Amino acid sequence: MDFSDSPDEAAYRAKVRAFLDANAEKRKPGEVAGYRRGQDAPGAVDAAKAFQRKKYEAGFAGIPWPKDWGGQGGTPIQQVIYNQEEANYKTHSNMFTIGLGMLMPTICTWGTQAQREQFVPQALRGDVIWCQLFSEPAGGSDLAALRTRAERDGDHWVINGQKIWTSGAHYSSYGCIVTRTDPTALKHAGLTYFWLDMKAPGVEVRPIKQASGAKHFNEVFFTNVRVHDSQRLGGVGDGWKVSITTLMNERYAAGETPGPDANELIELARILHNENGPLIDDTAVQEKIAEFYVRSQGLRFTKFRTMTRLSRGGTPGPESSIGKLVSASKQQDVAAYAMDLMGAAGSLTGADVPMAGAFEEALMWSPGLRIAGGTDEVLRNIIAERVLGLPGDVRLDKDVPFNKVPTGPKR
Amino acid sequence: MDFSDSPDEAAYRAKVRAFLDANAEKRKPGEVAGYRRGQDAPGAVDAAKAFQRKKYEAGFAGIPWPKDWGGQGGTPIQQVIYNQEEANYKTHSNMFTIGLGMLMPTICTWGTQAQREQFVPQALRGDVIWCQLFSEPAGGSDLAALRTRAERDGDHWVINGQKIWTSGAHYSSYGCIVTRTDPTALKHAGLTYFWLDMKAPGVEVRPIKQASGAKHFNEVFFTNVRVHDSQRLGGVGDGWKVSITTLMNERYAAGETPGPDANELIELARILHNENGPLIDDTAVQEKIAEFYVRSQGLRFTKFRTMTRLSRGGTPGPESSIGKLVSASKQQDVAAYAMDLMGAAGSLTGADVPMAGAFEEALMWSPGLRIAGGTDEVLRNIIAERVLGLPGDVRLDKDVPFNKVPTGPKR
Amino acid sequence: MNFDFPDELKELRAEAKRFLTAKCQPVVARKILDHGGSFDRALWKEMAAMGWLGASIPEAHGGAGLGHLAVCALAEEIGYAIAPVPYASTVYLGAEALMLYGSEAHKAAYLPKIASGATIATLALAEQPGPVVLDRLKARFADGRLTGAKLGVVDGDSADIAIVVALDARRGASLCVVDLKAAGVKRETVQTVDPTRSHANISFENAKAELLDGARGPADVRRLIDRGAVMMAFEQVGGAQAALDRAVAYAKERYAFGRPIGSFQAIKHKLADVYVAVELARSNAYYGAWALNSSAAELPVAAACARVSASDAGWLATKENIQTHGGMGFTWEGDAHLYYRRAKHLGLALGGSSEWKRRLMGELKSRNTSAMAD
Amino acid sequence: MNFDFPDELKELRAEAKRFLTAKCQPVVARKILDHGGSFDRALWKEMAAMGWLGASIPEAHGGAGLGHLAVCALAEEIGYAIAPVPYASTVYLGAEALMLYGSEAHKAAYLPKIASGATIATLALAEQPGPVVLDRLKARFADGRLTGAKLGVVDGDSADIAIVVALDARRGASLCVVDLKAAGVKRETVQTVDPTRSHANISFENAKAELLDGARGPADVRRLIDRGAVMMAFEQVGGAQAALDRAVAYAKERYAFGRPIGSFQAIKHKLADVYVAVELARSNAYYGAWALNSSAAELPVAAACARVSASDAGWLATKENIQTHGGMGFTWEGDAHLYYRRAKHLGLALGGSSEWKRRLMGELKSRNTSAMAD
Repeated sequence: MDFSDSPDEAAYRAKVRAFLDANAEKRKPGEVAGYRRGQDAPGAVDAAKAFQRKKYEAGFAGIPWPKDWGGQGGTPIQQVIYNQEEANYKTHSNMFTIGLGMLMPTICTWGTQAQREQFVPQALRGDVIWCQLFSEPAGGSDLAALRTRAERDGDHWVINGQKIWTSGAHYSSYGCIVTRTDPTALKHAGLTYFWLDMKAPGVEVRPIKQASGAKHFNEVFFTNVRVHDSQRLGGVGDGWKVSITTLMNERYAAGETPGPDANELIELARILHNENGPLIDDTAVQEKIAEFYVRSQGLRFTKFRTMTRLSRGGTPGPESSIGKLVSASKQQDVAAYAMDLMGAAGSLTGADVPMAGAFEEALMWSPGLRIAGGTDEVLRNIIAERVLGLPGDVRLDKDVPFNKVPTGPKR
Repeated sequence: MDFSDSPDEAAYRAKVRAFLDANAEKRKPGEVAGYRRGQDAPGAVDAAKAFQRKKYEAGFAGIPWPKDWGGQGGTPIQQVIYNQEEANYKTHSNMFTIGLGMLMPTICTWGTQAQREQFVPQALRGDVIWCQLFSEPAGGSDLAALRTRAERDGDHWVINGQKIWTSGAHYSSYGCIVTRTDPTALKHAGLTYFWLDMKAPGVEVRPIKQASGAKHFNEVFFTNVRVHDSQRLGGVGDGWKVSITTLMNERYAAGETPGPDANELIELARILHNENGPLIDDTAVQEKIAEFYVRSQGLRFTKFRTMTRLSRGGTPGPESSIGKLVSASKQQDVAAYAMDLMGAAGSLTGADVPMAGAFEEALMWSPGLRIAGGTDEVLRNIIAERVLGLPGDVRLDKDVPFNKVPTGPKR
Repeated sequence: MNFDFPDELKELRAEAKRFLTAKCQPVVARKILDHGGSFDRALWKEMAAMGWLGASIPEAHGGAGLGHLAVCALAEEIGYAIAPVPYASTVYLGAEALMLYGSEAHKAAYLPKIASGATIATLALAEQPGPVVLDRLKARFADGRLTGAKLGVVDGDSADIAIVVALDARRGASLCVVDLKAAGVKRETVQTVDPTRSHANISFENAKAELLDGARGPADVRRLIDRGAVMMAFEQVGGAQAALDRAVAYAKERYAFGRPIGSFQAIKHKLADVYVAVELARSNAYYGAWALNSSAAELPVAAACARVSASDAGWLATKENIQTHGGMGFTWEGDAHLYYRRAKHLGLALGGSSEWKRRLMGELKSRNTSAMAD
Repeated sequence: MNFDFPDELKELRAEAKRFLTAKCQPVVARKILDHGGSFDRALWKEMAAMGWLGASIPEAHGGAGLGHLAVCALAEEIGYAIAPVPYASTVYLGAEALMLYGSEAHKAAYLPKIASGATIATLALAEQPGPVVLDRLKARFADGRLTGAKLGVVDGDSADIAIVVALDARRGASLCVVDLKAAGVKRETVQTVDPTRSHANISFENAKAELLDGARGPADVRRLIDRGAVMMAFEQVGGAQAALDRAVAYAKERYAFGRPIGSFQAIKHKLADVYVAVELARSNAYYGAWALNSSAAELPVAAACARVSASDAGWLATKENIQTHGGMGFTWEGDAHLYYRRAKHLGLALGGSSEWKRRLMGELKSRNTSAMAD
């Protein structure tokens, strides 16, 4: 039992570090990584694309993919090592997470050889960014409740409807969309999956301003958008199956969101004072920070256990839901507690406040972490059903045609 | 807004105190009241009966009941005042809670004039104790899933089956029982309610040893127990409706279970020391106790608000579930925390350990508090549905005959 | 036992709810969020006209003379409406300080103007992040002059006067009233997590100030804060109730998997827990109101319980309201974040929960055993 | 990255599970509960025969020489089986103390007998309720004699020898080994919340004792406790896992309202939370095992994280196992309370969570910033 890299892993890590040192800016000690911090800055997309090209050229794009997908034929653990190292640098590779992590594997699995050759290399090179058009206003946690229609018209399909929470739609060239092609079929049976050009006529992208004020997501409206039948991935009515391929790969793609944690609380508690001295010497503060620290360490070593499984050729299972479930609430609680310690002046925001305002920022982004990519409630269901094997809930939406499923007063 | 009694209430309280001082032993300062502490001691039942007789003679039995039920025609607030005061004395009036609090109101509501005259006065006088035969092994939170059969035989009914969690069955003279008279009817429709003599042939009472080691509850087995049709309360098939009368009155009857709380933690923290002095000066301990204290105060004043409503002629609603829901877990958490502070020696039990072992006792009884009389989960359902008006869960057991409701491998 | 508001104050609260339902939907707070402007002046004027600003001020000083319980009743509704007005600063703290400790001249000078809405007041306390330690404040009052700097003063940019906590050589922590338009006062608007309530950093350089002579040291300053905390607890409880009500309403009408999401125990039990927290907080606030109104010796304990309970309930209710709304809860357009921001602001404005828990235990541990066995 | 047990230890663990599933169902612990008898002697003998008692003891001293990771692997299964045997006292603490700090003579005298099951050892530490403050212990060692009294010593009634923590004039807190059958030793069996593990109060009146010379003060005593805590954390995790497995199994087969109770989110989300706690605890225990096995400088931090995490998981899993079982969970005949009792016992045996959290922060706050940014 040890933490150290095997000699091969160590050599790979050294190669990665050399590449990153040469091509990216390292985060300063004590500088807190934040949720998509800086991603909205002007030029960020171009810089991200340029950096992805360098990764591609240096052999760090598609690390564990088979060579005939255009990948490096490496191991999952190499990908993990790369990700660990890149996390110490200021990059915006998350713009490529959906395309490379989720959609290209789907295209490689369900698409034609021609599609694979058309899309995968340019995605790996960073020439284009992809987005995933799944969620809808009426959907939410109930992803399959989507209503965006695709109706056949000769060799084409005509898409009408609305998607929401589309990450990066505003800088994406292409997208993958699940549509309802038969509303009279059962909910999961009437769906069909396509790729499409985000610049096609009738596609309108509107940014969503989040509660934190940032705009990382979009609504995307479809008005008579025509896609050719050759853009279909999988059979008509197979959309749910194809979507599952995309979503299964989400587990590989999803990382923990960086943000302030127990170590930052310790730093904060060194700065703040009560009448007896620095708060770090106050046992009440110590006990609370210790609780966060223990939880963070538990997550860290749980990840090490998963990596070990990967490194032996295993795959991450639904138990990886632990990371997101625990860390999202932890970030919210850490942020709230830090502000509580700062007291009456704790609501101030901006670069002048302790830890450059990282806690206040986290207060506003963390509620989103508990929702995006599977709510706390959905993750607990996944753990209960897929890990513990507990029975599913009673379903009212399984055995009736989709257009007969109750939807309530609000659609 | 004030806490003080009105002049009438104050006069009543004075009368109550005078009665109690003359007839019961007051708890010493610092002595922690425990869950049914001392109820199992030899002679406790006789003493409880004798004390109930004194209450009756002094006019403190059935305080808010109408005079034609044999009550005092008093007010609910008088009953609350009486209960508050009696809580400071070592009595075992809880042996009468079910009979007087729940079953006599049911008999008065659904029984004949003759039954009322037969049973109510002797119950008020403390001559007899009643028990409630509702829960069954296959029932639990799903009370109406009971299977104990009553089959008609001329003017009689023949009862076969098993009840469980029957409080005080071993010292009760009579009981009220809900039985299934038609298993082919819907779950809630096939039930019928009777009173019966606990000494009747075929009734066998076996004590249940609880996890804490105490024996307050029983299993009761029925083998061809014959009850006359005149012992029926309500119509054949009305058993659920009659049970509701009993259960509605549980809200009046249910008090908070006494046990160690924040004040006892403060006392404990004065005794225990770390290297810096008494734990009461340790801010980590302070913060934790403060949290318990705030919760306890919240409960206390919530009860005052309910009392105010009572005192104005209102009735306690489902929101009184708050008290049991919060206090049961709080007792468990207080006990666990106290033992944590005592550290390596914290698992010792008995009269020699701090606070005479009250915390360790509470550790073992508190899990039962979270279950008996409505689990935490049932109480949250009640609050969500009856107070907040949220929709009920999907029901698979409502529209099918009882004998077709799925029961799984374990019955 | 009469642990409730008297009927006339229930009527006042019902009136306030009617008024605010009509005039102060969340869109009013959103206007400040999106367009700035410190506070909603129209609403403030109407509140003045209805006598809300002078609710606790005696009629002799231009107020409505309704007493502190009336302020509590109004505060709950103002909290429910997340009204973007300097009510807490002006009424719970500013007017309160003047009434408690001001000279007759101060009262005559300021209270009528506060009641009429002409003067906005606030309390300037914190100087740096962390718990406020009264006897280590750096602001100094001497010879009618104040020097120092205060951080994140609520309504500091719109207030006309501030009650400033500063050290006086003889008394220690004291209160003085300062005209914020006077020479030597500089203010800078600053951003906080709740942009619907404006804040400023204020510095005082030998600024003209008058001592509130009735406050004779830190205990009296604490008393002001305790009293303010009780009134603010009602505002917090109101906000928590609003967040709960919105979550419940959404859970009833939003469907997933063919059923209202409120039929799933994950949602209904969460909201039951929020309900419990709000009710416990309300009960503790009632106790605080009793102590405030009767000037009981229990005030420090009652205020701490009320504040801790209300801050916790506000946090729980508003964050779980976002969660219940799912993605929509996390949009700028949705109102859920307005409640969340406000709850956090109020939960910090008079100090965080950890400070108040310590203070509570400081009180409790000095009590003797027998007094506690109630 | 190889953050897992080596294959041969996984095999050992699987064997242990097979053995304990066959030989140590909860009825074995229940026998002690209902009939007393300190521990299950038959089981203990078999464990000795399989080499479990000497797993960490070198072959030169009669052990199996499997190392500490093997003890961790076995501990998890022993915890899962709530085995009523003095394994923790003898192996994690007794043998460990002798191996760490005993002279060659001590090792030769005691370790072979421990490995063979002939000698049961334990650690005697606490003297009164509350956190243990090493340099304020009252037990005194001088001139080969020990005087003092220890409270609630685990397995104190069945142990043959005790490692006693006592103050030595020169070294401060030290460790000495005492034959519990020697003159001047009195023991009294005492009751605890876990009657399936026996305890005794032990007093020493000028009893013969030998110093474990390798332990040169409180830091070395702490090191012993830290190492013991890591091994015990595995036992705690095993118990938590068992409680979770039992709750899950029951939730699948018990029906209410026409459905398995495990299909209700109130139950399934509760159990998901338990699963998460158990996994985090297991991961922290692994880190502890790494630090234990590699004698890393991180041991104090790793041990504290492992212990706090395991104690919390044990408490949560066992109390919610009772809750999931409903009424049946609260009967004497049901086994749920056995897990609850054991979890609480283990969570206290080496000090409560609050003590360990403080110790953790004591370590962390002395680190410098850069070292923490990993």
